[in-house]
Amino acid sequence: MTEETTEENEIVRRMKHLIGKNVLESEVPRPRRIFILINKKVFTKTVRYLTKKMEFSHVSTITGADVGKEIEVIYHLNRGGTIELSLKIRVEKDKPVLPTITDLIPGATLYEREVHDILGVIFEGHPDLSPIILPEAWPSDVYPLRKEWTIKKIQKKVTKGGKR
Amino acid sequence: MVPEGIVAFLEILLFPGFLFFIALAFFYEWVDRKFFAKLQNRYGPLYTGPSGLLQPFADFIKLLSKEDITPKAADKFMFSCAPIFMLSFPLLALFLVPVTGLTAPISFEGDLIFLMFLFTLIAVTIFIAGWSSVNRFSTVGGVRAAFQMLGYEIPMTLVMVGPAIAARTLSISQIVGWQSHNAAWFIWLQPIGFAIFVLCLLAELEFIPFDIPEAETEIVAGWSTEFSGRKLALIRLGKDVELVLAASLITSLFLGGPNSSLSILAIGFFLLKTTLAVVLLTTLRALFARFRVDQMIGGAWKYLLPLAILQVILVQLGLGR
Amino acid sequence: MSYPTIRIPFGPQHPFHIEPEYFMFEVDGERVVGVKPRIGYVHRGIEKALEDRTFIQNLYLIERICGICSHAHTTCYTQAIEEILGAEIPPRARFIRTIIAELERIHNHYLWLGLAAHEIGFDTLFMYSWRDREIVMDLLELVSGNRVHYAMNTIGGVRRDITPEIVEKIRKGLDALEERMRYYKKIAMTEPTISKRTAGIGILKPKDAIALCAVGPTLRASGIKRDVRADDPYIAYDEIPFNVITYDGCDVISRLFVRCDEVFESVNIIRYAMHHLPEGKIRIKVPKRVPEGEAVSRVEAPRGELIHYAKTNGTTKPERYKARSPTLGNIPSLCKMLVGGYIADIPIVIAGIDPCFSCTDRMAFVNVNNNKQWILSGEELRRYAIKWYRKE
Amino acid sequence: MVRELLKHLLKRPATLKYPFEKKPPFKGFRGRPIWDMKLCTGCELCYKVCPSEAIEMIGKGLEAEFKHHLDRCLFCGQCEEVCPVNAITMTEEYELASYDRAGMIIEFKREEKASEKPIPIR
Repeated sequence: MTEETTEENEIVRRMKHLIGKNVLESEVPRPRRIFILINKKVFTKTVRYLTKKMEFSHVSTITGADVGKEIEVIYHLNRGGTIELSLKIRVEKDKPVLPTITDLIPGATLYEREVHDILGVIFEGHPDLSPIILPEAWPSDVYPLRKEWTIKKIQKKVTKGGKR
Repeated sequence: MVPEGIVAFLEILLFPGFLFFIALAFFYEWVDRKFFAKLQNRYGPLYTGPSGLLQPFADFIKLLSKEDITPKAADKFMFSCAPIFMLSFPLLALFLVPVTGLTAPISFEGDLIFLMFLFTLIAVTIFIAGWSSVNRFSTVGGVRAAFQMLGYEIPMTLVMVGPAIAARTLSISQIVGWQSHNAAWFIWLQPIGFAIFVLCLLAELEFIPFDIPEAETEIVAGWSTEFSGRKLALIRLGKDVELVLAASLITSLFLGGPNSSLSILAIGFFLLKTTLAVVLLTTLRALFARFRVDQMIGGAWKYLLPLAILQVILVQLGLGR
Repeated sequence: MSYPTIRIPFGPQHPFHIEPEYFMFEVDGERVVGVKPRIGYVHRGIEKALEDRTFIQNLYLIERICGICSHAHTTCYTQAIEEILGAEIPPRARFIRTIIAELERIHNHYLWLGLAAHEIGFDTLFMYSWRDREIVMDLLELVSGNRVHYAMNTIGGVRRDITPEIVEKIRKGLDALEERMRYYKKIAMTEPTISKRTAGIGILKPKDAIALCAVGPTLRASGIKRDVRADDPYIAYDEIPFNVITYDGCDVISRLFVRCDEVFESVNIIRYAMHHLPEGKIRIKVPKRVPEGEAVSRVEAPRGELIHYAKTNGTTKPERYKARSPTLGNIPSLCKMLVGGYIADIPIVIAGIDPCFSCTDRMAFVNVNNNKQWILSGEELRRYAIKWYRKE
Repeated sequence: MVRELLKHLLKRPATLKYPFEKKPPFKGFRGRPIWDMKLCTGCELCYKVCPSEAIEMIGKGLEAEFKHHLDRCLFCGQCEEVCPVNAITMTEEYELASYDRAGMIIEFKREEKASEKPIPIR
């Protein structure tokens, strides 16, 4: 990647300036796309900075992915419809807790509930983390998108739990 | 010589009695559906009978054979009575309308008032039907029906008074007789009244701009949500009879009624004019989007009522008689 | 003084919308004072299923996320995979994708117009617009071989070419479609019952629209000029001139006008694309295995911004695939619009965002087919019914 | 609007009387796929690529026979595209509904000129 002074690289530079070593990985694969992996410690500070100072006010979605021992939560933030910044945070599988961003961006409510449903990430401070896409009777410890829950295992568990 | 009692009995049962009106109700439902479909570039009922003529009847039979469910929470007595009232009130009202000649089977001075009373009773029945089913949609539908009645009832009554004042009688048969005698129809004499009357009938029939109490996309089927099987069949038939009633009222009050004392010719005129009235109602149904209940009542009180009063005043001043 | 409110459920089965979705409304008389949505009734577990299939197989699964914006979903998917592969698709393929995408937009907006008309009880307009929608469906069948699931996209290009005869037919169809939409827009502007039911209803202020992350025509009807086609051009949109339509009425009728005008824009885009259709191949060969990588792909589906995230691990199957459809993005703003309105306005306001709940629900996976206890056959259902009635 | 309504009074309805009038599908319509067993080399590509496991393969290589599960088929045409010897073609048949899932399995056999069991329609 050539270090041109594009807008995207400028954003990455400012981020590095803000949180220094806490930017673990950064990549600009093509115009209008940024991937940044940051440390969990500085998450709230970074999101506040991005939304308030850099106009990343639109959250396109929140993705959760299982990456082995950790869960990667990706916030796809958008600025003015153009630049899509994917902010990644890794949390431990045993204790997946993150602060909510609904106080900064109210539109993230449903996305956080979705990630909570499928991966069991708990968003602290979220007003209502009740199931949104899974049924009410879904067993509380089954998180379908975690890799250890294969389709077969889910079937077995859910049938046992949800006998008619 | 057949005894007079039997003739009267047959007149009530067959012609122009229950059977005739019910057959006519099915026919007009077909006319309504077919014409509505035609306006929308569709076929409409097609397979039952010649070009679907028997479709309404087939629907009726099908509904009769379906399971009849009464909700546990419903007020059982009122819930069962409502469909019967829904059919019997308009059927009764039809006897006040002249069909075979210049006089109706039942005719007395003041039957216009009785007819207005029956109209109100139909609306009250709808409210009771909605209320007694104890379903949220039904309740909302019933309340809307009652609301809507507040909107259209008074203008409708006022414009029905217009012809009565002009003909100096409160009997429908005599109003028809007056038009026949003077060779003048009230549609030409009182056009404002006619327009208001048609609009109010649309509301009474729950046709599209005013199908608020049973708005399908909003409250499922409104007040009739919980009815099924035989009860729904009766309600649907009741609505069809109401359509006949509306068409024949337009005919007798504004289109001169069966304009002949010869009975065959009179029936022909009656059928022709009522069919035209149904077609008019259907065209209007195809022309609009549904109003909201507050818009409907607001419009009725803001525009229809003053215009209706204006029409009555005009008649009193001598215009339109 | 406070009156007791009643709760009116809308759904999961309700005639206002064909798809099962549940909204619990807190109602005070005819006024809505609260709303709580519950989605997930058509949850098919597509995201988990995607991890279990090859990239080619996924193409057809992705297509089935939604019946209406099937092309938008596959475009988004193929784009993401091609980005990871580093494959550049031929220009002719890009133009063909654009043509199909815009035909799909026209189809969607016609469909929406009919539904919206039905919600406000205007059945005649509903019938007319769905009749005219048949024109564009025929065109799509002509081009792709199917009316709904076009299956035009494949990784590395498109599967079918557009021949000159087809171009001629599309041109004819477009003329008819444009004329009809002009007529419908005129009706919407002049017919008093339509404006009575849609103007000033379902207000979404620009400030709220941004805060609640609204997308697509809903956002553009609040006067915010944001369109992925212009802001983040993909396929051939950087070579085709077009306008982004905005209205600032913030209400349902503005959403209607936005969609009407977008149809005209789409017609112009297709005409331009067909006129400038480059020669050449329509697809390139791509390897089966996709190298490790990740990509975010965005597409302006007819209903709004569509975003897919793909993560691959060097095998023939994706590691993680995430799809977010426009409707999910619009639900928070929908709840905002509904509160304070009338019951009678609920259907048209919900229809106003053009919801597609099939797109919205698509995640974890329970294979219903292999799991006998989860489905009841017709015979079992009958027995169950008889048992239930005996108890009564 | 009134004029538009009245115009339709004289027009022919746009709808078709479906079971009696049919609209022919366009050229290139993706209907029910058929296998030409004379050409088939049994390379398993169609079986492997099928997204919905609608193709069942019995035997291997040149002896392979197919069962096509019509009830699972998506009509995506990927098998037609992937076949190296063009043994699969998508026909224009589209009325494929049946009351019975068992009746929706179509077998393609090797001998007797690829005898094909007719599908029970209606």
